[in-house]
Amino acid sequence: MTTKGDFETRSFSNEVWSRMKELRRERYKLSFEAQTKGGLCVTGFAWGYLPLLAGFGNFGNPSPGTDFTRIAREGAGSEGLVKFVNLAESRGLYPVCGAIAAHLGQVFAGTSFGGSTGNKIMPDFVFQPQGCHAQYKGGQICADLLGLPLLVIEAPFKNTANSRSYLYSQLAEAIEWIEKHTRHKFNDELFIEATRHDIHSRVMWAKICELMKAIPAPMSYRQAMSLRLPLVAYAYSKGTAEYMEMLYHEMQERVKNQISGAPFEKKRLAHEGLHPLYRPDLLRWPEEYGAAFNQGEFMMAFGSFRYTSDGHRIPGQTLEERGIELKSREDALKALVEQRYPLEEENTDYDSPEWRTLHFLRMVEDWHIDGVMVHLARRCAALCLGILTRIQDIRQAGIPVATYEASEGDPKEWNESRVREDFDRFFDSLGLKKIASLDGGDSGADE
Amino acid sequence: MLSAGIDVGAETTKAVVVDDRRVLAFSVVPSGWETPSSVRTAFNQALKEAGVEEKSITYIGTTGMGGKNTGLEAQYFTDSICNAKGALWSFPKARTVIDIGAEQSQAMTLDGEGRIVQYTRNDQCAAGAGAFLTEMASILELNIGDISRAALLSRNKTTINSTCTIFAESEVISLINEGSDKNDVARAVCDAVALKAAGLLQELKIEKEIIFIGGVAQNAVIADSLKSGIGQEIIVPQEPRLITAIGAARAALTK
Amino acid sequence: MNALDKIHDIVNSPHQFAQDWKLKTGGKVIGILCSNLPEELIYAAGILPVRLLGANEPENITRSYIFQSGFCSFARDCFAQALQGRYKYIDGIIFSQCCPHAREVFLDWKRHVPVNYSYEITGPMSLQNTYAKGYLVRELEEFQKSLEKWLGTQIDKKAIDKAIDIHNTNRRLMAQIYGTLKAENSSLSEVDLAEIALAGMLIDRSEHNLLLEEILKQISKSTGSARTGPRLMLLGSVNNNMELIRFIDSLGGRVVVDDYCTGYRYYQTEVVPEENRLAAIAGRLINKPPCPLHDLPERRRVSYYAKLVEECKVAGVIYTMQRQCDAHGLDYPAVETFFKTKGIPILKLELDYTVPVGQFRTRIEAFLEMLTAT
Amino acid sequence: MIDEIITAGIDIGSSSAQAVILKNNSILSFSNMNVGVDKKETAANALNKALEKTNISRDDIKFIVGTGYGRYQVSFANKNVTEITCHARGANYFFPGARTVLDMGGQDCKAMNCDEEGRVTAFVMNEKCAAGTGRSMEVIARLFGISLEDIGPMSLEVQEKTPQLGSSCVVFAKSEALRMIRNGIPRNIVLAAYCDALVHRILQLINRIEIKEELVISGGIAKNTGVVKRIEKSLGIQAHICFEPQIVGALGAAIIAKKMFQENNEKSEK
Repeated sequence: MTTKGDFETRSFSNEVWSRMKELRRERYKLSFEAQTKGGLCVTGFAWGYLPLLAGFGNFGNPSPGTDFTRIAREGAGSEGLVKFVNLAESRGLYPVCGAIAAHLGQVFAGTSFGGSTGNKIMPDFVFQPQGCHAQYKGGQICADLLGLPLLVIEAPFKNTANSRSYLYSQLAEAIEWIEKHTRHKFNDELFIEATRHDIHSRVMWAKICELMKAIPAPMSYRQAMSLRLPLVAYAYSKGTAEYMEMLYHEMQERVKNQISGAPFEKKRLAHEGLHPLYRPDLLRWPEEYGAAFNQGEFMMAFGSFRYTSDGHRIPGQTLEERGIELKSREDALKALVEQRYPLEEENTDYDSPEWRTLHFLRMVEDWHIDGVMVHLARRCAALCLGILTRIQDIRQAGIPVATYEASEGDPKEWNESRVREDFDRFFDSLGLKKIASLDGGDSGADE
Repeated sequence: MLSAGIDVGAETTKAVVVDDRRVLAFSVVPSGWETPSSVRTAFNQALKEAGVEEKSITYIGTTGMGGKNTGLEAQYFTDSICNAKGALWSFPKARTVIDIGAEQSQAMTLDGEGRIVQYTRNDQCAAGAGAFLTEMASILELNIGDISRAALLSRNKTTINSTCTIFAESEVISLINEGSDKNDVARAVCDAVALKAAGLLQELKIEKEIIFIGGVAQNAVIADSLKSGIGQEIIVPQEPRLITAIGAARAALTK
Repeated sequence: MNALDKIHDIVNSPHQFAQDWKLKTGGKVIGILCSNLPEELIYAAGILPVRLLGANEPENITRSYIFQSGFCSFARDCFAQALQGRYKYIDGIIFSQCCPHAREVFLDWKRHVPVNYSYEITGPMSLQNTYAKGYLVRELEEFQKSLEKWLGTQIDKKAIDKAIDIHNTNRRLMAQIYGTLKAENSSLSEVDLAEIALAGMLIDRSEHNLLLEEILKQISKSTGSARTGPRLMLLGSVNNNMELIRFIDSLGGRVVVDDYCTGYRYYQTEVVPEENRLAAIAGRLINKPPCPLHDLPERRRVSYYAKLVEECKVAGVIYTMQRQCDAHGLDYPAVETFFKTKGIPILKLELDYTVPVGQFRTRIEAFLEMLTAT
Repeated sequence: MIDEIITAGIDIGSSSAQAVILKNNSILSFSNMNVGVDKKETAANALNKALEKTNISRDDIKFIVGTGYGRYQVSFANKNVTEITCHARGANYFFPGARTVLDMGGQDCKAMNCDEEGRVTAFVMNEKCAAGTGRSMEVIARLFGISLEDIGPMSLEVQEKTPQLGSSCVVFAKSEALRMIRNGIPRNIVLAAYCDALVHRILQLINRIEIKEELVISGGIAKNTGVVKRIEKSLGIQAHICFEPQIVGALGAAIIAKKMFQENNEKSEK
């Protein structure tokens, strides 16, 4: 950015960045070394209930393909990523979810699990908690390809006593399943620890998101995507729990001192849906027009939120705050289950279009959002569900909303000029004028 | 004060010269692959028509997919803004605009000042866009202008199932081979486009007056079928292709 | 009017029977969005369950603003029927855990086409799960309570037993009907068969039973002319498009069996009576051949296919996939490998609202030419 | 068994039509022309043009098979067979070692495996949204005012990496090319980009069957050296191309016509 902004921007402290990178490295190393140190190595799509695995000590958790972040670094149209997607398609995986195709393509190619680096590892089994149905089946295909046993955990939509006991007994059974299939011993202490940290990290992220209500918002959406990384698959670690505390306090500082994530906030925008992971720079495009992405369902993802009866989103509470002490395996299991099915929300159908809309509108209110940009991900069945209905409601509520079309994982669906046009039109209609152009694309990530 | 607007579309480049009240002259030329030269040709033609000197033009606004590098000293505006401004200037009561060009279909609603309130556009598929119409016309061995004339002669209703241009093609061919009347097929093609456009409008909370612009709006049958599709009156300007260019001229002026 | 003609009429005016039934009985009609439902329970409550289907009309009739372009064409088509008011007669709608697109239809239906009763049974995803049955039974208990509350009456055990009996009989008869196609000279065409199967989802099962018995009587008497042409199995996404089967037939292929949830699979597996009626019903839902979404961690579909291939002497497989059906899209590689290793050729077709004749003709003809070594 | 059998194959594609007259196992003559307005008429013309070059009359032809996208328009054919089966058979005639055949028409692209007798053992056709890819070449050629044959050489001048085309519909091919030109990308690079994109899709397709040597490329696309060279490069296989790749389908049809004629006789003799 060349022009002087309305707000002072400042990078996050080195402590924060270096801690984040450390954790990322740590987790990455674990993926490749845990096994050699007698630990488990587990793969799969979606990252729920990992504390369970932590109960078996340090474990590696490489993603079936390379991580999404790696997909990000591959960049749009990059030979590599396109090659993988094509390979998956040539094996008959078409037309299916682009991200899953991108991941499985790498398993087909044998480049995942260190295949490309030479020191190939073979996970002990595929752990597939219920994400979207594509992840669910993707985990199965992955298990087929690698000839590994598959362990699935499902969590029905409804928040009911029945769902709770269903999930509870599955998790309890999963422990025995793993012991049986891997001959590794489960350690209740480690499990309890991990559960505490996991819940803590997620609650802290929710609190961090809440600080984004401040004007100016202390963090940019793009920064959030980077700073959140440890949460994605490492939330259960002590390190991450502490890191989240650290980040939270720095956020508070920034709010106090009016430090902004973006130089301007002429318009505060929400980004709906998972952005194209190979083009994270897109999250900064609004900055060229003096606007900034502030919130979005995906930004909140991995955080532990609760809903008030009138639809406002508030951070959940840590176990300490709730005065709960985990004494046994059962306590920890119960805590994990209640993360998924908060007791105070029992029998509320938060998945209904009505609630989804209300929650969204409340977010727009609470986070002072002026406009919404929606990514209609081609070939994504899950994230786009109900999105058009929601867009209707957002329009009806008189909030400017626009859409762009690409794919979260398949760069072949990326058409830069079209997407640019869609963004420009939107900014134009918001009365924004181009004031600068980003120096060197994605530098805002501060990575 | 005089201003000019130039809209560089996928198929054609349009230029208009306007003063504070009316359009003095316009021209439409095919978009070549050297935007500056086709822009130049269009611009010169319009100037000649208007009988004015280039230097007497105070402002130039450009828009459209090639509008960013026209080689002219001009300001660029996105087509949506131009559609809004152009429509409102030509029809002060305009509150909804639907624009179907060669490739892009977009719909928007406006407030009294011509600000865009709601906006939507077609997805990454040629179905329902002008390109679809062109392809179909060529299979029916009609030139694009005659397709509506043919459709008007249609007596029996038939439908095209696939809106994928390529497969609609083979469908049209088999329809013809099965002895369907060419005019009926032409009608079906028009209806398919209109239905797609209606779908687009249904995404918005539309208000009167509804202005139908873009190259496809020249097709009376589509306009008519769209009318019945949404059950509301729609207005088609005399020269629906020009509204965006006019908007560009106005946008430049009002800056 | 003979039974086959009746079947034909039912399929060609799918809404007629239910509407007449309502007038006649004054009973309630409920639309169901998946084949994995406790129909016995619904039936026992005196309700007529009808399967919600598309009409295979051009996609334009679906208002684009509710589902985006990448949306399952079947779900879209199905919902289009509601938007056009063709399902005005249904009193309620019931959904059970299946694909997210069908679920979205359920959610949007309630919103855009209000009905006075709706219920979602979040059945288990992985039917192989140790606790799946117990969980499902409890879900069914909740469902029964909700039904009874809505109707203001109790559903008694006798009624459930009767319903179970009618449905089991129905499944047995359907198995016999399908069985006749194993013969070279069955007087039933595959189109008849598909229509018979579809009709069962649109009318009262006890009446369906009567028709089936009559049809079985007829075909036991008459034998059709011996038919040549490769024996095909159809499988893939939900598909009620008779046009496809008629088309394949017109090109000289013979569909002898299918695995559609709108076809043979719908009639698979009988309820094994237990003291706890709901457990008995749940047992069937757990044990019937699964749809891809429910078929994990173990792949049980393929062993079921092996059985069908064996029984029906299948020479080739046509895998029809609704556009954007991730469930079947992601299962394709495994299924393809399975049939390839068995030396059975498989052809994958991307279905849309309508059968794109121009697009399919060459593919299917070439496939048949390959099977007949032209 | 009759000693001398004359049969014919007629291939009506979306843009070009061919006829081949076969005497026993040798090509008596063939014709290759553009498809006219009336496909029925085109079929007749193709056959007549082939007949002109011979001393035989229409009645000497015992059996005619129509093939190609417009096969149902060959009103006088005794039978219709898909281009997939015919191309495999025709390829086998020229190259008995052919096990993989690639044919790209105006609307669809097909890849097939075949056995030593040219019978198809597996085949794939392009996915929905990849339809018409072949035609994008014609679109671009027309846009640039060059012939399809020129595309190859021009595209092969290009060494550097070409810009990637969006996977959007072929209907947008023209404007996508224009976009590139407008961004100052030279023509030969645009052509190269289109060849790359086309090859890209062909490879995706061909990868879904077994790529067994020998590989034969037939149909109009075989005349585009820009595409052929790229395919050979990325597969690491030399492709066979016969002297007139466009007649392969019609030839296959003629061969099948002979087989069918013989089978019919055997039946009638019984």
